[in-house]
Amino acid sequence: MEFCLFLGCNTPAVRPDVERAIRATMEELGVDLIDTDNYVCCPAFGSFPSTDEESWLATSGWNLSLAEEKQRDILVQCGSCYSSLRMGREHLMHDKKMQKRINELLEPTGRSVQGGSKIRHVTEVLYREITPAKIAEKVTHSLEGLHGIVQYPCHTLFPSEVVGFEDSPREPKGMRELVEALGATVDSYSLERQCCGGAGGFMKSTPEQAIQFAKNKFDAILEETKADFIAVSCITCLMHMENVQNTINKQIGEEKYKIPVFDYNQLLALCMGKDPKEVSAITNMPRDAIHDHIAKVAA
Amino acid sequence: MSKFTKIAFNKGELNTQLSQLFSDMLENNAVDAVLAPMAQPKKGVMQTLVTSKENLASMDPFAPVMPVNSAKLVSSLTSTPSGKRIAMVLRSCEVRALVELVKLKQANLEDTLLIGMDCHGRYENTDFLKFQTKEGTSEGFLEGALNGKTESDGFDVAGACKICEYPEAPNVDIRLCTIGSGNGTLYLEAVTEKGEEALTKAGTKFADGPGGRADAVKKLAAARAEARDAVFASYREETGDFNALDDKLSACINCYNCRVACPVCYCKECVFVTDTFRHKGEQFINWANSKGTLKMPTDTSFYHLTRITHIAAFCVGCGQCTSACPNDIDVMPIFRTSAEKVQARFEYLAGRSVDEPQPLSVFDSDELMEVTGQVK
Amino acid sequence: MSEKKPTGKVLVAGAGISGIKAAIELAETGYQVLLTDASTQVGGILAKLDYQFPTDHCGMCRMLPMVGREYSSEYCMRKSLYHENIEILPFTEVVNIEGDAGNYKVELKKKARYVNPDVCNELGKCIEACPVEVDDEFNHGLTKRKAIYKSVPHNVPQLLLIDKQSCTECGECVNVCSTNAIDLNAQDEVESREVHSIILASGIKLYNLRDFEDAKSYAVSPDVVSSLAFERMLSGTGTYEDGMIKRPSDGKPAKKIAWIQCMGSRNRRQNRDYCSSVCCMFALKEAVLAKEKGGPDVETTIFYMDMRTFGKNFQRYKENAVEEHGVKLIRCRVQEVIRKPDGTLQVRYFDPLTNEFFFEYYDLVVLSTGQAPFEDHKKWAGLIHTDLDPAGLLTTEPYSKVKLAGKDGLFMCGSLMGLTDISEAMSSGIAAAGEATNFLTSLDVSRKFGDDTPEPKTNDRSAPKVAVLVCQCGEFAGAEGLDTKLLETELRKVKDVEAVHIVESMCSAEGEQEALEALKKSGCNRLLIGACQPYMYRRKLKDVARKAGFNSSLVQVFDILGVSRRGLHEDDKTAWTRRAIKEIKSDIASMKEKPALHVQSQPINETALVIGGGISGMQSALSLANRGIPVHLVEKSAELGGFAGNSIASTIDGLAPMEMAKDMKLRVFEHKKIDVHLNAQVEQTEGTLGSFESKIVYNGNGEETKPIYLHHGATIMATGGHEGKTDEYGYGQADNIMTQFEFKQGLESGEIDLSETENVVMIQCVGSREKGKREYCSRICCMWAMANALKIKEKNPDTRVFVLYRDVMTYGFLEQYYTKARLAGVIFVSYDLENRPEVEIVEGKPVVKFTESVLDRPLEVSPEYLILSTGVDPEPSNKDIAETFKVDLNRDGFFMEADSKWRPVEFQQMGTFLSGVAHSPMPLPDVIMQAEAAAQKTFTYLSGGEIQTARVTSSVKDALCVRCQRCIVVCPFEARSYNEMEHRIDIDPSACQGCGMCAVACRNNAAEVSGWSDRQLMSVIDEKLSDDIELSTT
Amino acid sequence: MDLQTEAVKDLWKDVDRLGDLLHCFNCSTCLSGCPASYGDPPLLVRNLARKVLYGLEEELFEEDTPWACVSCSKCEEMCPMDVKPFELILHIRQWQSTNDETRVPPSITEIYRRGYTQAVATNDELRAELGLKPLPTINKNEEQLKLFQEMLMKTPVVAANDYMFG
Amino acid sequence: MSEFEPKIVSFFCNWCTFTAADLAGTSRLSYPPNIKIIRVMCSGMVDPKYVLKAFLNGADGVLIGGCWPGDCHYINGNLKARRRVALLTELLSQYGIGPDRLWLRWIAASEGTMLKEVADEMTAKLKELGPSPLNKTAAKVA
Repeated sequence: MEFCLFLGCNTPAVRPDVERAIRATMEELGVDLIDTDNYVCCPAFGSFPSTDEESWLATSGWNLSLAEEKQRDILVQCGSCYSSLRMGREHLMHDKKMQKRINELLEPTGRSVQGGSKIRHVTEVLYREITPAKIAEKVTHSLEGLHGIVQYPCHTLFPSEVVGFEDSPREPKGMRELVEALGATVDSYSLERQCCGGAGGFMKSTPEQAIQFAKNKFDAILEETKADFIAVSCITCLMHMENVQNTINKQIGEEKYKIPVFDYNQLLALCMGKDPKEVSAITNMPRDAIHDHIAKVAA
Repeated sequence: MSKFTKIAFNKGELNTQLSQLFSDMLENNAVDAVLAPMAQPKKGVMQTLVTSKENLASMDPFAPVMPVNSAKLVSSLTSTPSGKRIAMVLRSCEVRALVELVKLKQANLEDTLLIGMDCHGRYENTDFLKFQTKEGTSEGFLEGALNGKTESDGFDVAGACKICEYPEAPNVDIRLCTIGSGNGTLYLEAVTEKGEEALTKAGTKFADGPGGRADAVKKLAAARAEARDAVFASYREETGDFNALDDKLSACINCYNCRVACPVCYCKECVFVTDTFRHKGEQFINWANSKGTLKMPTDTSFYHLTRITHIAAFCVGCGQCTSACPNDIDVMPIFRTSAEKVQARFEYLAGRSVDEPQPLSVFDSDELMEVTGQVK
Repeated sequence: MSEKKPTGKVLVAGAGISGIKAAIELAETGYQVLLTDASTQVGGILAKLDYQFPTDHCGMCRMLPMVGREYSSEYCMRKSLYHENIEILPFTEVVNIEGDAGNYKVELKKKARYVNPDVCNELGKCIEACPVEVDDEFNHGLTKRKAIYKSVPHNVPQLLLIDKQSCTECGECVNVCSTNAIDLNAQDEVESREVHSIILASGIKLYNLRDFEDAKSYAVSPDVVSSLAFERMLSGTGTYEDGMIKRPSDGKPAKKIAWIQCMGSRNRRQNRDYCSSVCCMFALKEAVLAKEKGGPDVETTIFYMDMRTFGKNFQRYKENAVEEHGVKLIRCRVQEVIRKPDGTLQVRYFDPLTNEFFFEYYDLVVLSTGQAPFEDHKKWAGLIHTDLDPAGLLTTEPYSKVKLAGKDGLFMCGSLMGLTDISEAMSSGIAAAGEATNFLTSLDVSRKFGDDTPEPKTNDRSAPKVAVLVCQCGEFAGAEGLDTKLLETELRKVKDVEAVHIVESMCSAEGEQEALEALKKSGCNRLLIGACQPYMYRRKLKDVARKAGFNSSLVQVFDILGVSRRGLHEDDKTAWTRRAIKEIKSDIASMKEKPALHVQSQPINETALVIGGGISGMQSALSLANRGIPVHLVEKSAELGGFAGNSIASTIDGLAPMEMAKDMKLRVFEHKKIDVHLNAQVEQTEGTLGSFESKIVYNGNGEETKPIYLHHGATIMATGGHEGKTDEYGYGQADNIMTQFEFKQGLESGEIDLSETENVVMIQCVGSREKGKREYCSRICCMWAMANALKIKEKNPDTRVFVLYRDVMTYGFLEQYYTKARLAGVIFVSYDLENRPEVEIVEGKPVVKFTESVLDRPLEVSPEYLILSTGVDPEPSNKDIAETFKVDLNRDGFFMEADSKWRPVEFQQMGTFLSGVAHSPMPLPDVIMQAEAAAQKTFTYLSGGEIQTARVTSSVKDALCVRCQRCIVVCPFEARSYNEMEHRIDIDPSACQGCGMCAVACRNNAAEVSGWSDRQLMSVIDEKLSDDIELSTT
Repeated sequence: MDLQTEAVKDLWKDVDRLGDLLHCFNCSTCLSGCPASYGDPPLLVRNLARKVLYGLEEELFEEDTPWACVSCSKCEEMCPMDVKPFELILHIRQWQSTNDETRVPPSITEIYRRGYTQAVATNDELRAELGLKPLPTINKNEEQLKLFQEMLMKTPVVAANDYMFG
Repeated sequence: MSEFEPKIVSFFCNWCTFTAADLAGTSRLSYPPNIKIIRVMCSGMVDPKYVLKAFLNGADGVLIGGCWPGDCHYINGNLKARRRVALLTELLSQYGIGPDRLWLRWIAASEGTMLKEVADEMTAKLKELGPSPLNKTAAKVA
């Protein structure tokens, strides 16, 4: 299995430890990752997709053409990148006129978009291609004894007939099974499938409500689960769910919300015995308890 | 509307005055015939149908006797209409029974002029003959009754009359009012337009009614109701158990006289005398077998209980059933007590109104929920 | 003559209520029916519904025949069905159809049950023994069942089966079965049959909530249930025996319940751009029942989009639900149902009244699931070798809902046409039977009436001599059987019992012969036969008895298994035998008192009278006349066609009523069997089914013609209706304010030119669905609005069209036109009665002010045309006709059918029928369907030349009767009347259903129901009580 | 308000090029699961669709709520009429950006300049610490970046606001 | 003497309650043998005579089973039955045969369970009440 790795911007710029984790785990799982040289912004929905169709699709097309050149599907971790690239590709595939126009624009690069490369989310590859069973075999450092909850990336659920690799978007199971494969107990709670609220302009336009929105979710987690950690699979979820806990704590003046948040690949890497200093180094929410637990269980 | 006219009469002239009135009605074509209690040539007073004014002389409506509840007679006269208008002098229980018969399509009020007389009760038929023998007169009886005394030596009005809470007849066109009229006076009350028209035709001038009549009627009714309640209470006390009923009916010989006398038992032939109850010998033996003994004639309680289910809603309490019993079983309270309960349950009152549907011919899906106690 | 012709035979595929109805109608008409169902039982979805809309009651049995009812089952329909002319094959699928019109060869696959019903004694020991427990699909998983089970709890016979999917083949059931009824290796069997015609009545599947992604929290909370599952919660045989509605998750009472509408319907995303028609009323009914069952503190809320109360009396039902029962309606389609930790279900919705978000918490959420028709249509299309229409549905002939296009002899009915309510299912079943009858009439086939074998002469005055015949087929042999020796000895002791005979097996030819011999020898005149499953074999047993010389009415067949075991808890041979003896003895007691009853045949005048010459009337007339029934068609105006036939050139679904009517008129006038009476009215009528006399008066153009008297056997009221009038919204004050119809006319004639038109406003429900006005939905106005709006957009796409509506009533597949209209840019704005549009006339032109419901702000439009949907009014002449025929009108002035669900095209008064808009406003295809149905009912009664009454009917003993007429008042079937001339009570034996109300009302048995006399009943009471002594001593 | 004077009749044609929004029957499904609908003012996609349909150009021009969308696509998942509400939001944003330069998101200038909105590949030291090689990003490849910029310059909004990209 | 076993004459409507009794039977729901079932076409067909007859001939209780209001095959026979039972109750109560001994119950065809419950309940109630006053007499005589 070989993919063009599309890292987007936040991962390499802010959380390269996640990138490190992905590279480490994929290697272990026998997935080869090729760097997508000269890739650009996916583009984020707040950018070209909000100005005009042509610049959006030109940018998408740019990225797609790079992968097509290498005849590989694109592997993404960031939910927004996944969604934007996917939609861009679909628009191009459905709108032949637009595809023609974008290929005109791409002409100077010598590349083009024909639809040869598909957009794959890392969760999908882990769940559908690798499978939780295979992952469980690779675990050397189990999460046994820990309770976790999962945050599904909205972009991998909706619209289900386009993206859906889950049997039912009402009852997604992928993330849950993947985390369970690591030995942890996954708790359910009522707002499990609610968006983290971190993407787009919600936080920017009405921060107060956006924080309250997130707070409801965390309150439900605290009340309804014994979560020691949160597993996500989208860089926005990761950053937002960490940040917003600190923001709320600041607002209420106590350290009430402090559940560490991990990208799934980080957890997986830890369970494969990778060094936390490499794959789980950057955070503003202490993760020591989890790191220690893993070390203890392994010992 | 109620209009009154007064008839003052000298002693012995009440019946003459009344004969005159009806004679005027006939003469002026207010009616074509008169049905009224009339003295019979030798003895007794019976309802008599008269079509010519000459034959009205023996009229005696206030005679304290009711050989038969006239509702049945009216039924015969009107169920297939004669086309003639008939004035009918009736007691309250007769009118009320008649109302039920109308609803049962056994009588027709279209051509009738109903004249209800204030009722002070009636003697049993045999007592009345004694009363007549002793030269008792209607006027004399009336006078006594108005003073609260109805008994003659050794006998009084029938038990049913003592507890009859309807001294005044409802649903009539004209009333012959004695209660609250004072001695020697009789008021005629035109209750309906039909009544007023008839009286007018007969040349009557209307004037003030008797003052205090309403109160007097009320008082009398209340007193009788009180008596009724006492009778009911003691009857219920006596018969809380089935054995008591059995005992009461022990002398019943299945003569069915009670039902023949009953004005609202309107069947041509009682079901108990039809094939339905013609049992085979084998059956009697079986019953005797299973019960140990079998009192015969059989089906006596069955008959009376069935009769209650048939007439409880219509019973007007005239007491003819008791009067008719050859074995002196006082059956009236059996029927009246049940009738009271049944009629109360269905918010129905026998004889109250021609327009009120009888309890077992209407029904509603949202009623009597307590019977099953079930909600969907 | 006709004996040599084969009897017409029809396959009805699907034994839901429409299939059953079609089957019964055909059977009553004299055709043989093969009734199959893929499921294990008959009754379809109705088997699950204890409470049926709109009366919230069950009344399924009211669809059984009224006349000749003895040829059919006379017991609860949920038990099962029996009819002499119907062969029922449950658990059978149609797998192949070959051949052509009138000559079809079908292959039927009888699915293996693994339990042989002929041998099974239904004791259910196998069920107890079975270790496998799985969700019971009958109760939607709310209860459990075993791998060997009874698929429907109340079916009789029970017909056990094994669900091979969950069966572990452990063999426990085989071990405990004493009759060797179980064969785990049983195979499906395919059998081939030949039929003349086929009616598809398979219904359709319902949307499976698990299959689709917008299924709310169905997948995650057991307290989110489908509407059918909720129905099982309400049921007496359902999940909660105490009748309380509980949360499946924890069994706590459900005090707050929400319904979410349109699950799986009105969903373009899932390729379901249709409405499922029945869910709105279904939800209302469920909400009302929840209130009634759970008490006033139960809160019920329905989240809906349009409350589609389009059927007869639906609107009133809705108002009652809201006003009397406090059912809350919120116009909002909610998305999220979130299960909170305590189990409550959180619903967030946007309240359209306040324009605010709310959270509400419910104990139970019911998802109103709609239809999923495509798979079924595809399957049938494959089998009958036809193409589906672009929408994926079977195509029907123009104007017909039941005739499959281009396929002679193939029809459909019921929910295969799109989900139908009970009334429509009935109409369609009858209509399909009617079309099939039409078709069969054109073939060289015959019909079979009642019994061919003559009744043996019986002298029922001779002393009763009773024979008892008991079949002890296989199942009695085992330890569970009866002690036949004891039975025989005890019965021989009973007086008048002259013969007791135990037969090895009545089912076998030898057994039959043995029984015949024994009976012939017995010299008895009354007979009791005990056998298993008498529901299935009664006919055969009675035939044997008749051959042996017994009068049918003096033969009684009883369920020996049932009577011996009914309610007994011990598995004790002696107890069973004693119970059987006791029951048989009381039957003997009744039998001894029973007179021989005879079927009377009443001659029938086979002429039909049809009142109303609109499309409905003409359709009924033609349909009857084509089958040889002479028809008088009476029309009060000077021409045929009615409102639709004379005024409506086209409809939205591409029909052309005027053109069709033109053709129909021609055919009517030319038909030898039809007498048309124009300018004519029925002034007076008298008689009963089979012999009416009606006085017809003419009032044409001042020329008074002499009245004539017509003799006819039945009457169809097809009086139709017309567009309603209004003085609201400035109608009459400006030229450009007009009704939908007027606008349509204007468009069609070209008088209206839209090229310069900027704005058009339509107001729906003018004077409709409103107290004190038209208190009903007229059903067609929304379609007219769609049609006109689309026309406007077609002629001038720049014209802005606003449709102000209360609820868009594009039910069923009509929804596509609503979608089309929106797609064309028509703007739909909802309003409610508290906030209705206002129209001001400014300089002779209307200005419409209304509230934009979504944005919640006032808007103003000055349209070039203001179009009002004024609904449909009933014909005013209905009132006189109702009086003349002594039938009832409902509060709205439409005729009142005998039963709003089960007898939609008949009146209570036998021999009178109704169809079309006389019933209620409805679209043309429905009118035609009803007209066909009414014709079929009429045909069934009239075409036999005579009517055979039931044996059990009431009578009057004239000599005892006092004519109090109480029996007339209490008769629910208007079978009794007072004959003024003869001064007696008359009975219409065809109308009499033998219920015995008259007999009870009559004090002295002047009225009596033969076969149910007091003597019989009282003997039985005696018998039931006397036997006890014996029982208590043991 | 008076529609005849205040509304642009065919605004929807400008805004929603797919025409899907015409399918909307105002059922509100799009609202109840939307994160941004919790905002103040809430993002009400249904109402936006209505404004587009009525042609309330001025109001729509002033609408900020489309920019609060979190792009989770749940509305799209739920809409029974396949109106594609998320696409509608993007279309409204595009329409606003096209017709009002102040709406143009500044992030696009960053993408134009360096390919990303974030400073990708400026943290080689940190990466090395984690055992990661430098990333071959476009900002390190002038030739490709130029081609990218030239391409963007041919697209309408960038071209119309070329001063921003100088 | 063995425990008193009340005799309950039960008139069950053919369409609903009789079917329910059948269902109870086939569902293996046993109910007391004290219930002596007499099938009638409709609860509205039960003449008051039958009830009286039953009591007079030794029944300790009478149970009439009909369709729920609205479900009656004959439209409203059950409503008529209800009025008659009300009447009979008024009459019989006077003689010691109270409403506990004459029951009318709506039991739909599918309500086999309810049939069993009613039968159990009535049997238990009558055991508690003891023999009908009419049977006491009979016992005395015998």
